[in-house]
Amino acid sequence: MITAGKISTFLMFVLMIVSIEIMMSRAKRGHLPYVRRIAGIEAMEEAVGRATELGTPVFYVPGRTEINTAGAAQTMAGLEILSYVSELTAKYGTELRTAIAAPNVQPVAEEIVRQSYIKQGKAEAIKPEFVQFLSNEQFAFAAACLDIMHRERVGAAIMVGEFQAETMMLVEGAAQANAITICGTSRTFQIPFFVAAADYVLIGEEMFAGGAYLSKDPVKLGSIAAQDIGKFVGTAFIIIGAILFTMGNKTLLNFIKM
Amino acid sequence: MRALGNVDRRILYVVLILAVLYPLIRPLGLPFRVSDWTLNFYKAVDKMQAGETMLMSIDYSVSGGPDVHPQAQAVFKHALSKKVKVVFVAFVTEGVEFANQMIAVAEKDGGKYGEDFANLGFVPGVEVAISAFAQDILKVYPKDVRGNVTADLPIMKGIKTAGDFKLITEYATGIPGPAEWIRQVQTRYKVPIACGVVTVMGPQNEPYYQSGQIVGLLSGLRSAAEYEIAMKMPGAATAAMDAQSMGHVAIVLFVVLGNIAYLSEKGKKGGR
Amino acid sequence: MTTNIGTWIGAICTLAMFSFLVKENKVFRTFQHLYVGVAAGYGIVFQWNSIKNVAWDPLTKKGDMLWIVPIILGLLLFTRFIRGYQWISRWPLAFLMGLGAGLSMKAIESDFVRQVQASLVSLTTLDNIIVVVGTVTALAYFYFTLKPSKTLSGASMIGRYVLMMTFGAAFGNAVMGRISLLIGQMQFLFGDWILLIKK
Amino acid sequence: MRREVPLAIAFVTGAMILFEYFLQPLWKDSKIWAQMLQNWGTVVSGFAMGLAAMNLITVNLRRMDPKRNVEWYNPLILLLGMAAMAGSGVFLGTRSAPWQFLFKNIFQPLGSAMFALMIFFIASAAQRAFRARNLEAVVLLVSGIIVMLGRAPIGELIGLWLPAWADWLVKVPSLAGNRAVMMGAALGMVATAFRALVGIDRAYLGGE
Repeated sequence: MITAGKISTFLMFVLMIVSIEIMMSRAKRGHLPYVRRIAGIEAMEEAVGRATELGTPVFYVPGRTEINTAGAAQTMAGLEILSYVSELTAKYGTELRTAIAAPNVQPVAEEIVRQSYIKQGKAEAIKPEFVQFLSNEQFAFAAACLDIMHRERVGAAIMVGEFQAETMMLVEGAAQANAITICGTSRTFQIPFFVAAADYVLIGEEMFAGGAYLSKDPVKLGSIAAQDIGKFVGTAFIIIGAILFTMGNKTLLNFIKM
Repeated sequence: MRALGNVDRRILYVVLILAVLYPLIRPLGLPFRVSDWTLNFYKAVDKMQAGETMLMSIDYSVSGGPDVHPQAQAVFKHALSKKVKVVFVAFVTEGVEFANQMIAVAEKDGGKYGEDFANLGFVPGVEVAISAFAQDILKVYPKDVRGNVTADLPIMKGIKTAGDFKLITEYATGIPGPAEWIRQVQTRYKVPIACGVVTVMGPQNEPYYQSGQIVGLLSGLRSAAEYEIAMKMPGAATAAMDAQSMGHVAIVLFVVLGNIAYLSEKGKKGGR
Repeated sequence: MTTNIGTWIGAICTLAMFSFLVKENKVFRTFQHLYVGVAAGYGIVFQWNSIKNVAWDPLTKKGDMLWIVPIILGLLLFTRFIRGYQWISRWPLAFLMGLGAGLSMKAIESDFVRQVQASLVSLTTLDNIIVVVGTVTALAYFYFTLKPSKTLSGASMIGRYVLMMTFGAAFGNAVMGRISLLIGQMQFLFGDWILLIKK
Repeated sequence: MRREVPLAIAFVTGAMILFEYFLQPLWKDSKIWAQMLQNWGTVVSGFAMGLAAMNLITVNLRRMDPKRNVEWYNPLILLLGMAAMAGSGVFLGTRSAPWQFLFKNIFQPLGSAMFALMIFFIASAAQRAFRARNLEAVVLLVSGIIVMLGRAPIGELIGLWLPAWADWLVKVPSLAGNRAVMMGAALGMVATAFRALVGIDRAYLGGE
């Protein structure tokens, strides 16, 4: 019934979905999970505040990946955080420059920013510059970002999503423009650049927790708790499985291979 | 000391450029060693028999080309020397041109298009396209880049799905890359896949290498140079290695100087 | 110096981009705008061809009627400019989002289950023990909803060191790749253009 | 209607992809459908390029006002470049001389030049940010330096232990670290994607 070789994956998938459902309905009933501090997330307000004080725009990039591909979840996480950041810029009347690389993210991001401004009663303040498509070509995008960051002297640069080789150019370029930087991605080989050069970093899973954390929405917070269940199961499998394997027992390994 | 920490970044840039340029003009001839990532890639190609067919998927962009193209060149050269047939495809637009360039060189050396190698071209759709390609090559590529009917090419005889290749090699600067090929091809067809990637992607793909999902891994220009050494045909990549060394030394120097300045500054503050 | 026009234009483009290093300047800005424009044109052409080859030709030439669905969905994106009908433009977006969400979830196999599988190794070598302990402790760093305890804090602290080692190594490794790109560019400028490097 | 239809579309599409992935034996044709949906996605995304281009044009027309922008000619150059590339590609084809000229002499060299700039950003970040602030930073720094020296041929001259350490760092601790990041992120992706599929995250759908 289940595709061969995917039985264990399917079970894990079902476990995740069930955990998410359970934890979300628990949260709805008022059992809010404790969520630890995520420094990069808490710095969002500080960053927007700084740009506001300086009278400069906030620069935002929700990654470079299209919403119909396997990297979409990272874009979605970036967009979730954009929703929060744009509410802040609406509230404080700060300029916003969202740089878009994936054509099909453009309408989504526009809609998100529009909603934030409507929510803050600032619909009339929206400008086309708030969400700009720059280029879907990697380095044309990077060059255009450098140009905006320097020309408009952005005070804060927030980049959360899937990035590729351009990361270092974006984050160091922002630092050279004297912007405060908050960056997050799950692409393992880009994280080091953010870690080295950004003021605050969201490492891997932190970026996915970030949107839920910021929204303070109990339902979303519940799904973070489910992620922890998943990690716990993974950890248990690794520890028990490795010990069994060392003793010559391959039960768990064979199970996972199913 | 403080000056060391706040040195104008433009001075760093000039130092870096000179460090790289000097050995390019006057090579130093530093020796280096071949890693097992490269060696296993080399072996995977080397154990192929004359007449067997290998796929080369050229999925790197122009901008990342200098880091990956030399790998593809080295592997292609190796395949030709072993009389292994090579089919090129691309899931990144620019890949087509890179394949054409390599083929043009091989044709000059007497290779026959359509028999020894062929370039099927580019299809859009990234991962989706790879998946479709793996299932039915002729449907995704009814014609090659030169307008020939793919099914009529002698090299395509007996090749219908990705499973019909003896070895698949993938060269990438981003997406698609090893992850996409593993997901769409390796998990369904049990063909060995070997990958060449830009240096940054090397460590990230180590887990796939460890778990055996890819049989060999080339990472950046260094791997291309190693491959040239493994083939005993040193080329341009080998020559660039000296420049590489000097560039690394320059950057390490920047880090060290920055830290000396930082620590002495901190020491002074602590003393007060 | 070479007399090849293409090489000259290429060299000028390269120098214009490199001028950013000295200072963000007028020449860089102009070339950057040119680049973005040309890249946008390039994107338009490729998307155009992709629509034409993938959907339009099979629809009109082979009569594969189903291709009309994505074409209509695609056109619906433009309803966002028609007052009162903006909401329709959410249909194609929802479709794309659904695809992306579905495809993203597949990560649970390659990036989770297969990684667990690869971690089931014999704990008889130091390296294997380090890999297993490192993975588990680094995972501990990512717990968000567990109340801090001694075990968790200890594990996550070790995990942070493992992560820092990982990032440091990846950074070092990246330097190598990026220098090769600079080497490529230097070979172009000083080899192809002013012919200083012998080939 | 306005909210339910898109939610239903998203859910059915995502569910179809997952059904094919996990339960294909239950319905053989699901493979064809899943594949087709993905192809449709490519086509629909193609149309999105139109929207993106419209935004690019709007923003740059606004910037072309000489009274507000002294460098009004830059957006003009952008639009001309776009028109030239798109026009030659659509009307003359990608094999035509004008397209090839723009591609080989402008698009390619600018791309390579930008990418080659990267190392300078790395150099300046290394000097600025790689500071031994605390023990974690020291670990990052030391592991970075070992790999930087060990991976270049020069490392072997300093001592064979250096490349060996570099290899070890890349193969052992990095394997663990990368694996943990990947595993955590995979769970985050599932949760995020799930929330989008069932309509908990629907900012993209707008309000009412």
